[in-house]
Amino acid sequence: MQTIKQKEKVHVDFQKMLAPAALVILYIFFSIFGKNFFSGSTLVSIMDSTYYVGFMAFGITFVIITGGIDLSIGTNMMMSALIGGYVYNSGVNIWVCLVLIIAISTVVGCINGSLISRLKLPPFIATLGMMMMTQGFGSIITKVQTQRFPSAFDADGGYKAIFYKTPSTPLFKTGFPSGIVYMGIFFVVALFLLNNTRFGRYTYAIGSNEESVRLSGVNVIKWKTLVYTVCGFFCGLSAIVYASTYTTIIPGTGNGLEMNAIAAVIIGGTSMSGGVGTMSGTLIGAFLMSVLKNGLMSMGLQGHYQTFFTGLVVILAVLLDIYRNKKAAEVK
Amino acid sequence: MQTIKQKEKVHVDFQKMLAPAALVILYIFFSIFGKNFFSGSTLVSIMDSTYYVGFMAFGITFVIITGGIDLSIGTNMMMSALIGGYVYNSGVNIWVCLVLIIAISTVVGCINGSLISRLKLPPFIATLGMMMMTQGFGSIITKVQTQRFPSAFDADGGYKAIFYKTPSTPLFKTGFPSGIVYMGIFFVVALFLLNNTRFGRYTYAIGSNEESVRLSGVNVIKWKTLVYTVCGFFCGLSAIVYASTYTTIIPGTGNGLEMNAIAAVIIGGTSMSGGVGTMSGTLIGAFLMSVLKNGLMSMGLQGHYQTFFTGLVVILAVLLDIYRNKKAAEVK
Amino acid sequence: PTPSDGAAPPAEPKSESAPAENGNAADGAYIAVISKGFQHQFWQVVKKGAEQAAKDLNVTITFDGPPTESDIAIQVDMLKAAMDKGPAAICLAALDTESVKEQLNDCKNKGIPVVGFDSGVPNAPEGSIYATASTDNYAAASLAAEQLFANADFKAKFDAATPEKPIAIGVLSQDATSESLIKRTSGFIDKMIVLAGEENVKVVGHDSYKKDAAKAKVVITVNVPATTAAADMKTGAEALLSIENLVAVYGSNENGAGGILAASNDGNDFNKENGKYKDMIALGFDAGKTQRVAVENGWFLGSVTQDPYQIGYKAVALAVDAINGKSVENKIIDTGAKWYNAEALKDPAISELVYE
Amino acid sequence: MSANTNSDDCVVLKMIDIDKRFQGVHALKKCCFELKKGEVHALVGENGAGKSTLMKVLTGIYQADEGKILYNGEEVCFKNPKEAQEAGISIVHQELNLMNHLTAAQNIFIGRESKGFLLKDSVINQKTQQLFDQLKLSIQPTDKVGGLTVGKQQMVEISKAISFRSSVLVLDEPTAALTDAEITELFKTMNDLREKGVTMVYISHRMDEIMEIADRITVMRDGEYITTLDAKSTTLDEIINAMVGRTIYLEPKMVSSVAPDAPVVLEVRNLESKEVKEVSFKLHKGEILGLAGLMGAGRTETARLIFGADPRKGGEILKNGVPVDIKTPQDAVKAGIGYLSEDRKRFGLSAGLSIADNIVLTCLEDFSHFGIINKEKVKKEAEKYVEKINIKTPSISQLVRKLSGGNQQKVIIAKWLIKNCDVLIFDEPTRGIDVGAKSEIYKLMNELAAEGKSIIMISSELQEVLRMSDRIACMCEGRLTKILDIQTASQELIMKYATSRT
Ligand SMILES: Nc1ncnc2c1ncn2[C@@H]1O[C@H](COP(=O)(O)OP(=O)(O)OP(=O)(O)O)[C@@H](O)[C@H]1O
Ligand SMILES: Nc1ncnc2c1ncn2[C@@H]1O[C@H](COP(=O)(O)OP(=O)(O)OP(=O)(O)O)[C@@H](O)[C@H]1O
Ligand SMILES: [Mg+2]
Ligand SMILES: [Mg+2]
Repeated sequence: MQTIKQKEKVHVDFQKMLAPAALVILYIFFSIFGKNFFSGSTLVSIMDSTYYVGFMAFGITFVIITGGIDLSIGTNMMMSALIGGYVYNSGVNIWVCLVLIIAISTVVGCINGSLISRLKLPPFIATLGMMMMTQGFGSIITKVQTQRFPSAFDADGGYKAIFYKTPSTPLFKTGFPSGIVYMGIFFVVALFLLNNTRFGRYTYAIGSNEESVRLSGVNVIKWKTLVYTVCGFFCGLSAIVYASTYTTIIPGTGNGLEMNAIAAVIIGGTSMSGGVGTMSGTLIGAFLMSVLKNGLMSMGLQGHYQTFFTGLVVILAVLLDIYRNKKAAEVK
Repeated sequence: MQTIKQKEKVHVDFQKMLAPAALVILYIFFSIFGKNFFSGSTLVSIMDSTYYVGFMAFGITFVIITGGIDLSIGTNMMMSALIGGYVYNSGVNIWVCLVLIIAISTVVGCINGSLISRLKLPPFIATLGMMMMTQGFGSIITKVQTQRFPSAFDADGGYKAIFYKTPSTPLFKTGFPSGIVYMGIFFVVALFLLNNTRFGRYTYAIGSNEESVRLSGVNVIKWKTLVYTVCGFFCGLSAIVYASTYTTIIPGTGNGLEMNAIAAVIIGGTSMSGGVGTMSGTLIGAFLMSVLKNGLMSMGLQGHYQTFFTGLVVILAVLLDIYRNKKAAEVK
Repeated sequence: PTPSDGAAPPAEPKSESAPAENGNAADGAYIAVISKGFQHQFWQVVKKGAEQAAKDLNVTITFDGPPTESDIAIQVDMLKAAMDKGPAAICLAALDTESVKEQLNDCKNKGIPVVGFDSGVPNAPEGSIYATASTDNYAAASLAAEQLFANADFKAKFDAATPEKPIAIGVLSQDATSESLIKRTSGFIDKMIVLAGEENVKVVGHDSYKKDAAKAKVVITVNVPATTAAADMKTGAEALLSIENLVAVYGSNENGAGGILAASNDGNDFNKENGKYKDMIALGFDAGKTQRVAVENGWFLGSVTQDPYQIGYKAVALAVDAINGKSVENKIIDTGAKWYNAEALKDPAISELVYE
Repeated sequence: MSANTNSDDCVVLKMIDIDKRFQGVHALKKCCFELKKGEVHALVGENGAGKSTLMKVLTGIYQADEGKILYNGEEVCFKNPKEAQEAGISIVHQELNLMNHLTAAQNIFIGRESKGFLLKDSVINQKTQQLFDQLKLSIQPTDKVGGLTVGKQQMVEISKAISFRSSVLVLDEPTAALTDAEITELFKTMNDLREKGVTMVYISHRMDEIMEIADRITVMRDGEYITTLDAKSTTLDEIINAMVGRTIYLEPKMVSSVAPDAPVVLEVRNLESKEVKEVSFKLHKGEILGLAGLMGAGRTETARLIFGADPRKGGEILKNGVPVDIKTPQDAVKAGIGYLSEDRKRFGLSAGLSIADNIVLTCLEDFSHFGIINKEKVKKEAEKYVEKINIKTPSISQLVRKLSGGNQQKVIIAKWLIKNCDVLIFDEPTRGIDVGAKSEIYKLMNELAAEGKSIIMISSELQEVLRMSDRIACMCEGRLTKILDIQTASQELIMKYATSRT
């Protein structure tokens, strides 16, 4: 008994180490072969491009652990940012708009959750429909006009110091990347939610066997709705960091982003069939994709190589996972 | 027993009638309220914009009936067209290029199938990876150059007469829309494949209970690979009609199109959980989306309304389906 | 300066101002060129011009751009990655100025000169842009309106039109978000309003361009399709072509003209003898093979071309100037635009501008 | 018996020293098995003894790690079920393995549709009809399998196996979902086949069936071959001893242990739904009420109605004399009612979670403050229950998936014990559980009743009902036909009321 337990532990550790190891190896690889890759400014660029995908990925990690999917995260995020920007541009205080952004995306998440848990729509279909609807709705509200958030030099630009980057400081000449703090805080929140709360426990339980949870007297409809709502909330956080980082929001965009977030979750080892997954895996998955993106650019390979290699990494990550589990089973 | 059976029959007929009825109602609605909607040229436009989505939808219907998904159809289609165009522009005969297009997309389908059936990757993940890879690969091969196919009046433009539109004839001043014949033929092929062959039977059977099919001594790996291969083949057909209709193929595009095809399949009543679905439902779903698109335009509503309403229709279609089945179950 | 006189790359007059021998500082320097796109022929010619300039002036460049013209985040990330590589200068065609303001500021702080090209970086913060090589899109688009108004067929229909029975003009615009497309659409519309008289023109369709007139003889409909995908552009064009009393249709960039071409059997339907739309006048912007053929055959009345080669060439040349510390008097270098029709294409000077 | 007349020289099949390991489980240890032509050979053993695995090795679903199989004197090694079928060996699996969206005929002839690529459904429909006629089944070949009752589905599976006209037919617990009538028909068919010289392997946990149909009995324990007995000359005790190697808890109940004045804890009046008609009964404190009936009598449905798992059309539920409005399972749990479903895997467990997480799932709110879980408290309580009801596991963080069936069932019981419900509904608590684990669960139920909890026990095994219940409610076609006292109840009486169709 003792030996079996030990072996299992080694196996788990190995599993946990693989994604971080891949991240480190990639980083070293690009540091050697990329142009000027090993530098503070590249590191900041990597973080910058991780933020908004990262928040969406945190949110959808809950959903995927329940065995569901949310295709609407990208367009939900963009729509909230669009409407927020629209309201801001019609003269409302920027902080009110940021709160509004979160409110909108949370409501969309809640609608998704209700369609799925209460009206029993399959998640793929409900969120596919919602993806199209949010994309269209953002355009309708803004009359297909690009929305601009205040930039750092504008009077209202102060919010960027919190969500993206502080003004220039003696230590950080181009400003301290405060976005990493913002993301760090909500990573811890997500981690805590998933591992230490009833919400998190029910998330895993529903993913493992929903009917058994229902027959245990748990209000599955409520908790499942909440899972999608939390996912929507994280889309709102993502929308804020997106607005801070990129300032300009274009109507009709956002679809396709969900696939990046899902790819990060998958690379992080969360299973699409539910019940299994970690938040730290997702974080690493998101960073891995950013390192890949910035690294390939530093090697002079254009955007499409990044698309290609991300696809390859997704497939390899899961193949490795399958192979590893098989191997581990054989050893036992 | 007798009465139950009869009721069931009425129910099935009702179910079969709903999607066509919705199509007809929408068409009449737009004919009344749309500007110049009820005309031969609009009808041709509707057909034109159905072709390429239709072929993809036919292909993915097989996949969805097995309970799988193929996210790579849009990018696979574009990549095949891109490479075909690239080879054409480097001087190869157009017909050879068309065959090449089909070959490429079929191979991609086959790779998808092998990843899924042989290496046991979940379909969502395998085809998500493949979606990114094909998109990137098309750009890499063509060096991100737009590829142009010969237009109708070029020396090589003759192929358009078969796949898209004939030159002007006495009866059809703007040319006979031969694309509808091309699509019609392959609709019948798809219909026949699904309903009258062992391939079709195994498609349903795998979607219903894969393990049972395997235990019955059927080579599930082979047939499942074949399902994705056939889906790839239909992407090739789609690529040809796309090239004929739009002449210009832009690298880096194609993702997002899969969602239109999937929406058509869902509107057509095929279940995402496998085992259930019809080819004619898919055909109607594809036309319904085109009618919606052209109809909203004719009412002066711009593109983003179309996105919104397509999403709404997807959700309503499935809600109705759920409600109807519940109702029918109660009657029984 | 007329754009046609500099069409042949080696004879580029501006390059005299940056000869390699007195520009040692720039020798072998690395310049990052970030465009708005990559896939269209237009950008390929820009790239060709930039590469030729790099060769002539002995610098190295990388040329990159986002997959579509709405991928702002991707362009910003590209710009950041380019800055991280420590280039001597950056050439930038911004999708949206606001989104890159901070990066421009960083460039300024780091001392990396930025040169705008194509639509440039309009409204950039003071001093962050060294110079811009671009087309005056607003003026270029008004060329199309002038040509349409000068057309005899159109004039006859315009004169015959009444507020009760107005004539219609369709405008297909790829999107309503990028500066250059807004200029090209509004340049056309505004010129039309000036020519036809303010009281005679009403603009409908898209909210950005809406204009009401009580007794309009001309109704301009602007259509912005759902996405920039070819299929949606075609549907948008078809919607325009089915408007009652439509006399003319204008596509405000290569993709817009492409939509009209796709909806008209590659332009054949505008065939003046027996085409389905033989009474309609089609106008485009930019070039590309199909469009060129349509113009050559007289199916399209004509089109406006920019000089993408010069845009690319001058952008890099300006960047080299910036590295060498030269000062420029004129911050905006117009690379020119020309109207071309079947007649004009016979002139090699113009024909060269119209890429395939 | 034909099997006994020419005994030794007619060995059709011999499995010698078969060894098979799964991840960490040594499922078969040098196991042997022998079949003679034309016999019905019962294979018995506790849960997890390796019966199904042995048969799966035989039919090519698994490959043996070691050992050899001699079939008609030649060594064979089937790589897949198809090869076995072609050689004349087919199997009816323990779990239903049908394609619900396909018709009966399409299910039966899956993989054998036609030689070519095109289908001819009329041919297979005709063949299927013949098959059904032979088995006296009232199923249409064109019926969608998903719409059939579980019993009929099982018969479709059996028809499918028979349709191969195999010389060896393996039936792995075929009767688990059949009605008595169907079992009778099945046994008739098996006798017919035996006459035709077909050799059959019959796996079941129901000893009475085995005594009725089998010629010889092979007993397995822990993956090992124990012995082969002749059915005619052995006793039940002998078999059970061989199976478990220990005596078990078998005392039947003679008198009700409930005090006559015990208060009524639960009362249902006129429960109505699609499957249930006007069901009313009372449940007293400390009572075990057996719910007997044939498959599909509506017992599970009644339980699910009380528990709020399915929508109720009419009727009232009173808890301690007060009407309670139960619409969802959480209402029922709030009212102190717990339900252990008949299908552990589908409804009972979150197999991917640990034992501790499963145990506390019903009352997570008691282990958390403002939604934050007190992990220490969870650990302590879970360990307490693991010890109390003797769940065999290395640790409470073990995934439930890795436990054996009996231990899984105990986890479910622990789940409801921790919730401290005073009414517990056990639906088929011992289905598919071996004799040893069964007796432990019986003991547990009696202890619970003694503590003052009230239990409704649904069971299809009459002996079990008679052994455990204080009163027995009989159901037939959705109606509650009779409530019997334990003193008066007998197998015959129960069957009478379980079949008193209106
Ligand atoms: N696919 C598998 N993977 C891992 N372990 C398995 C697998 N199949 C069976 N086992 C294990 O092998 C052992 C024998 O199982 P088997 O199903 O053969 O028992 P059985 O005698 O048929 O029991 P039951 O009466 O419950 O059907 C058990 O411990 C079981 O957990
Ligand atoms: N999910 C379902 N869908 C359709 N019919 C069902 C369903 N569940 C049960 N039934 C049917 O309802 C009737 C009552 O079934 P129920 O399960 O309550 O019977 P039971 O007495 O508990 O029998 P069992 O021993 O099979 O559990 C049966 O005819 C059964 O086939
Ligand atoms: Mg078994
Ligand atoms: Mg039951």
